[in-house]
Amino acid sequence: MAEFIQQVVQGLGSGAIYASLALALSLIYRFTGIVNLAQGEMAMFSTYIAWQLVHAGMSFWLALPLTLLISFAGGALIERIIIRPVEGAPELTIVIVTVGLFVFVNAAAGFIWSFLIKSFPNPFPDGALNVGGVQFDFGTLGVLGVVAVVMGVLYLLFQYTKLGLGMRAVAQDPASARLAGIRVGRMLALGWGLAATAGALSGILVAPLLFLDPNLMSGVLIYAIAAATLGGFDSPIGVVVGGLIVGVAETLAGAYIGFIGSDLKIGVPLVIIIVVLLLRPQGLFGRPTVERA
Amino acid sequence: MRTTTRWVGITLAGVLLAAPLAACSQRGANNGGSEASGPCKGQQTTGITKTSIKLGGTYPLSGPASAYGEIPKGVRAYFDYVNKEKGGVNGRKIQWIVRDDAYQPPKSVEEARRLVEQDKVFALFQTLGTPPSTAIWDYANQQKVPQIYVATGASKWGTDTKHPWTIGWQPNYVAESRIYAKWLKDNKPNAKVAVLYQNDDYGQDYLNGFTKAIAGSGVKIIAKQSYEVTDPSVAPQMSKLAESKADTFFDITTPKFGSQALAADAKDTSWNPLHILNSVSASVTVLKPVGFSHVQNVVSAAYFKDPADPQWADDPAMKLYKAKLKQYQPGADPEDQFHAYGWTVAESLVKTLESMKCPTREGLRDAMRSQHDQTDDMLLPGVLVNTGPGDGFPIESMQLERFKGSRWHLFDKVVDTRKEFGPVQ
Amino acid sequence: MTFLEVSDLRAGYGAVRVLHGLSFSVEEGEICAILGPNGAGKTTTLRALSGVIRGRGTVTLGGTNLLGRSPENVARLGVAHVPEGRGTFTQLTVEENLRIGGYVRRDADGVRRDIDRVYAYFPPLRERRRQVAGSLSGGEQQMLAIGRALMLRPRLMLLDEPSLGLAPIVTRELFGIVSAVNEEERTTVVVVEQNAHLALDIAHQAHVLETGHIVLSGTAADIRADEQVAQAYLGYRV
Amino acid sequence: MTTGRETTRRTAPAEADTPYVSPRERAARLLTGRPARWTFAAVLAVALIYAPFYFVPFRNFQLTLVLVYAVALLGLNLLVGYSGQISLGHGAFFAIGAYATAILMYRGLVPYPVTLVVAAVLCFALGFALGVPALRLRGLYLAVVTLSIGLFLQPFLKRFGSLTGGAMGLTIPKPEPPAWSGLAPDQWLYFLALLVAAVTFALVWCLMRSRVGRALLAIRENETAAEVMGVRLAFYKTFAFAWSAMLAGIAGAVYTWVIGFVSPDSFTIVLSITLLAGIVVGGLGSMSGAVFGALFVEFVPSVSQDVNEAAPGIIFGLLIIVVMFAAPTGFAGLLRRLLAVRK
Repeated sequence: MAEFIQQVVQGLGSGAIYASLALALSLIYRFTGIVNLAQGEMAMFSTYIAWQLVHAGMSFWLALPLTLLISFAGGALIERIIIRPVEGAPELTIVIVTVGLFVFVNAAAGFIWSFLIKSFPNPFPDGALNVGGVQFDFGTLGVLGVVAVVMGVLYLLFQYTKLGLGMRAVAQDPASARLAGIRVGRMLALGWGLAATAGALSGILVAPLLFLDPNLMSGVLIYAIAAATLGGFDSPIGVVVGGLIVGVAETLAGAYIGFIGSDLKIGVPLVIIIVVLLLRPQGLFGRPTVERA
Repeated sequence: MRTTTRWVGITLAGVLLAAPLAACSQRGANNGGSEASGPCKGQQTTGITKTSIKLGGTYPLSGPASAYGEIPKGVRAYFDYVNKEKGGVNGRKIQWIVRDDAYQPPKSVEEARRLVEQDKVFALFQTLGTPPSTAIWDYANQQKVPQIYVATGASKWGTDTKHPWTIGWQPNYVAESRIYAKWLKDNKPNAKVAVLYQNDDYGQDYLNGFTKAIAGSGVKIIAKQSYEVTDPSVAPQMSKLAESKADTFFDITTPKFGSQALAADAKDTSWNPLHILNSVSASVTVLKPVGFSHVQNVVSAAYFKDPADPQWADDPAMKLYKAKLKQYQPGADPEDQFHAYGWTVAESLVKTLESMKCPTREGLRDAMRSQHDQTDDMLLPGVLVNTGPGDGFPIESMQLERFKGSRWHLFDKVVDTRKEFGPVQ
Repeated sequence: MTFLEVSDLRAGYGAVRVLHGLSFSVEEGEICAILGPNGAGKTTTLRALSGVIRGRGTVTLGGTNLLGRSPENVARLGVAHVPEGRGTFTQLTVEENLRIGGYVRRDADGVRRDIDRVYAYFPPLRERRRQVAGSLSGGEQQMLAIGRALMLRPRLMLLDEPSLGLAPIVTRELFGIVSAVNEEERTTVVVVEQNAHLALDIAHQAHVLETGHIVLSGTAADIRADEQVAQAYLGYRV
Repeated sequence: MTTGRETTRRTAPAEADTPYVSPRERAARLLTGRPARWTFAAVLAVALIYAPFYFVPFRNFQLTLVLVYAVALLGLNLLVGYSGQISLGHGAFFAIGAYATAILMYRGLVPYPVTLVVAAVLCFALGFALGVPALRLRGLYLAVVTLSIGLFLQPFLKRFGSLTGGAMGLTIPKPEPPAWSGLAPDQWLYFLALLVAAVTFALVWCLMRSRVGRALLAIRENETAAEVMGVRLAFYKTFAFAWSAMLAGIAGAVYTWVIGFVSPDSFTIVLSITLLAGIVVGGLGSMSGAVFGALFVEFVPSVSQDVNEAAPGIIFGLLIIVVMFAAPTGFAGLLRRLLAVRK
């Protein structure tokens, strides 16, 4: 039985990783209705910035806030320079711009910091908590904790602050928001900045476990998208729950279902998503869009 | 259907018009290669002149596998060194064109065709990856262009007989598995082995080699887990393997996943198997991020000197490599095993070029297939390059090494797997 | 100095020119109605005023120029534009819609007071304050749109066809409230309407628009009396 | 009370200016007039037929790949451009077509032209089967499902090694030119690809002018409106899905003839994303979009490599962004705007 729980814990660990990036993805989706395929690479780039600061001798606890600030500015800048010019264009055009950004950032990181694997300081203590034969690795617990905190902060920000209300309004109807005097451009830049910050945090959380290299996040991105789709893109809680479900389901299927094994386990999130989307197109926690003709 | 008839009309008109124009075409003008005269009569000399040799290679400079795009820097450093300080090979300066195939076989074929037909290279040197090289070898052999020292350890480069123009270089994965199998049979006759392998040609070649080599012995594989290159982490597989409580762990991973596996093994205090790490991930640059204290007593095998390993710090060949790399490729990090790999394979090529009887493609093909105890400064002492009529594997000997403190310690002696186990089937 | 001065206003969509030089003015505290058939350029006029589309010519509000500003900046000058289709935030609750109306204001308690004031004007909104705005009826959404505009404490309110899709009694009630707001808070209102009859009831002066030109201007009474307007828009023979 | 202003009446001034035609417009009218279009088509046909005799085999190989990608993008365009359904798994059908042909040719079961038909039928069936659940999904969700199918295919191919050759892949003999043609192998492959491309483009060209095409366009513009007017959404959307899968399968089959080697690593997610980027860059919703997209997919990566050998990815990424800035609706859209003739 302990082994089963160990696998579930392992699944939660993977799920937390997917959820951390999915939070950043859901942030941008809420504003612009598009999935930023370059979110993972932006997170990876921020992680390299943090690594560079720590490598230059700065303490981790100083480098962390500084990196988050830089990532925020970088995210806002990307929105202003790369996304704004195609703002009115069809949705797919913007998605392809993010594909271009993906390729660019990945290659740039490889060019600047090379492809050698880099270790990343782990803010959480090594070792694990051993409860009844089941090992709860501190790193994983740390990731789960931070993801829960970020989820809570985002939920509070969106539901209970004026800024959050403004963001939600811009997300739904930018034209009408403008007529109420909301500076939509600034809000979008703010949204991208926040998403970049959440992405940076995800990268910094994940790097100690996956080791830092330019392809740190490319594997995580696909699972994060699956998690957000499952949980419902427009709900921070849904996204995290979606991530955990994908992680646990995938790990258990890989471990226990013989036919699937560890190579076909990518099929598990796929099946879950198809089933959920056929039953609830807006995802588990997403709100159905109310359309009154 | 009125519209289709109109289209047919147009294409017919086109064909009639096109036929007479076929005569004057760029095509006929320049596809004739040049031939040699004298003793090497009739052999191809495209891409080679008295003073120059033009070579071409394909690497994944972009895309998910772009980590391997570092290798050309090591190769170029050696060629620049030979061209500038040794006057080239027998007086011929080496020009080496690198094309990016992003590890996509269709792109590899396209770039290989560009190198052969447009750039008119003398030979293809280093096409990286088994799928890309497999996509190219039919074309290379049909065009009778040497595809020398492909950058993959798949065993098929040596076992295949239908592609005389293509040859591998580094020890093949089956040979390396055999060394580990032999060592286990000798030292841990009833070892229970757990295997983590990458689910592609590279991983399966290792696994098949190891499975064949331990057949009929006390050593048994009791757990196997594969991972995909697109997986974010191998931690789930490692925790599954830990359940098997195997006393030996055979780790067939590429660098990033190697570090993850080493870290997962160290973190799981309840499972401390003998960790055998395949040579692809055996560079100190893979172990250092995990922390030296966590990787004590890991066993691997090597055939060339690891630049990140302090034991070779004052080795003359290593000093030369590090100096020349800094001089000709300033940005390149000398500790990166890919740079050292590139430098070493370039050295082997130059030695093979020097040993050519005829300065022709056929000459190179014959030279690469008949090498006797050719040494190479960056190879481990005792590792020699040998090929012959029945032996398509240039390097087949490696030496085991154990990681202690902050470096690898070679132990036992260099094992020539051909002598030890006979040819690879 | 007139409150809102519009002279030679030209506007259009890309190559299509809609407004061919409008000129009219509105005094402070006045309700001005702009009438005209479909496609006359009524909505375009409001959009040009609020900066949603680029207008040429000159438009001044209390002396400051409006043209060339982005909608956000025009709104921050105290111009509340209730757009065609009402611009309701369907996924936000009624109260959240109102809070968005007062988004730019700094005085939090003032905003709270104004919300109660809007509920006073539009009682149905108070009952449905927690409800998602998308589920409101057409009339309620129109009330919400006007309420949201009021939250800005606007100096000028631009209403785009409030009667669209509403039953006549609901529109009449709505116009009554607009007139009451105008009197109590001296808010200048420019209302664009096809339902000329109701609009003229509350308007002080009116202009009749036809294919991008003002063809008739005057006080509401004069316009109502003018037989050509009566025939064309009010639907009965004088 | 209002001031006693006089009711004034003004009549609309008559538009006096005679229609002035700018030189650019005159040139545009000339270029898109009916006679011009035929001469352009004829010249294009001549060029396409003459090309393999003119170019070095290497260039022919590139042009052949452009034709293969054009057919694949034609299929994707049918799905994304015409019926507005986003697919990130188009590479999967391309792979299925390629593998079907490779397996049949590897075992020498049927002459190679037949393998094209088998690939087409197989992909049509799979596309239709996938089209049914896809009905319930729209936009992002459909993209995610198709993305995962693409991801799932790779390990699936490796798993059934006995059939698919597993991770090592399959090498097959390329179709040889018949003796009577006197063509070189690369020319023969080029003409095979050209024939397939011509037939598929003609088919889709007719399709788009038929009732089906109009229904698809209606769906793209406004699904609810189309449905209200009696367009059977379910049928047409699955139809578009099946056709796009079939075209991808056909392209995959020709790919196998041209390359002669298939392996699971040849058909990664990168292929699906590149195809989608290609059709968006080329121009959604237009036949020429597929051709421009194919040219982009084939030539831009090698161009970006010439510009910066160390990190071609940097240039390729920038190029995608710049092209999207310059032509948000793709090259075809840009061309149409440049040649726009104001009626």
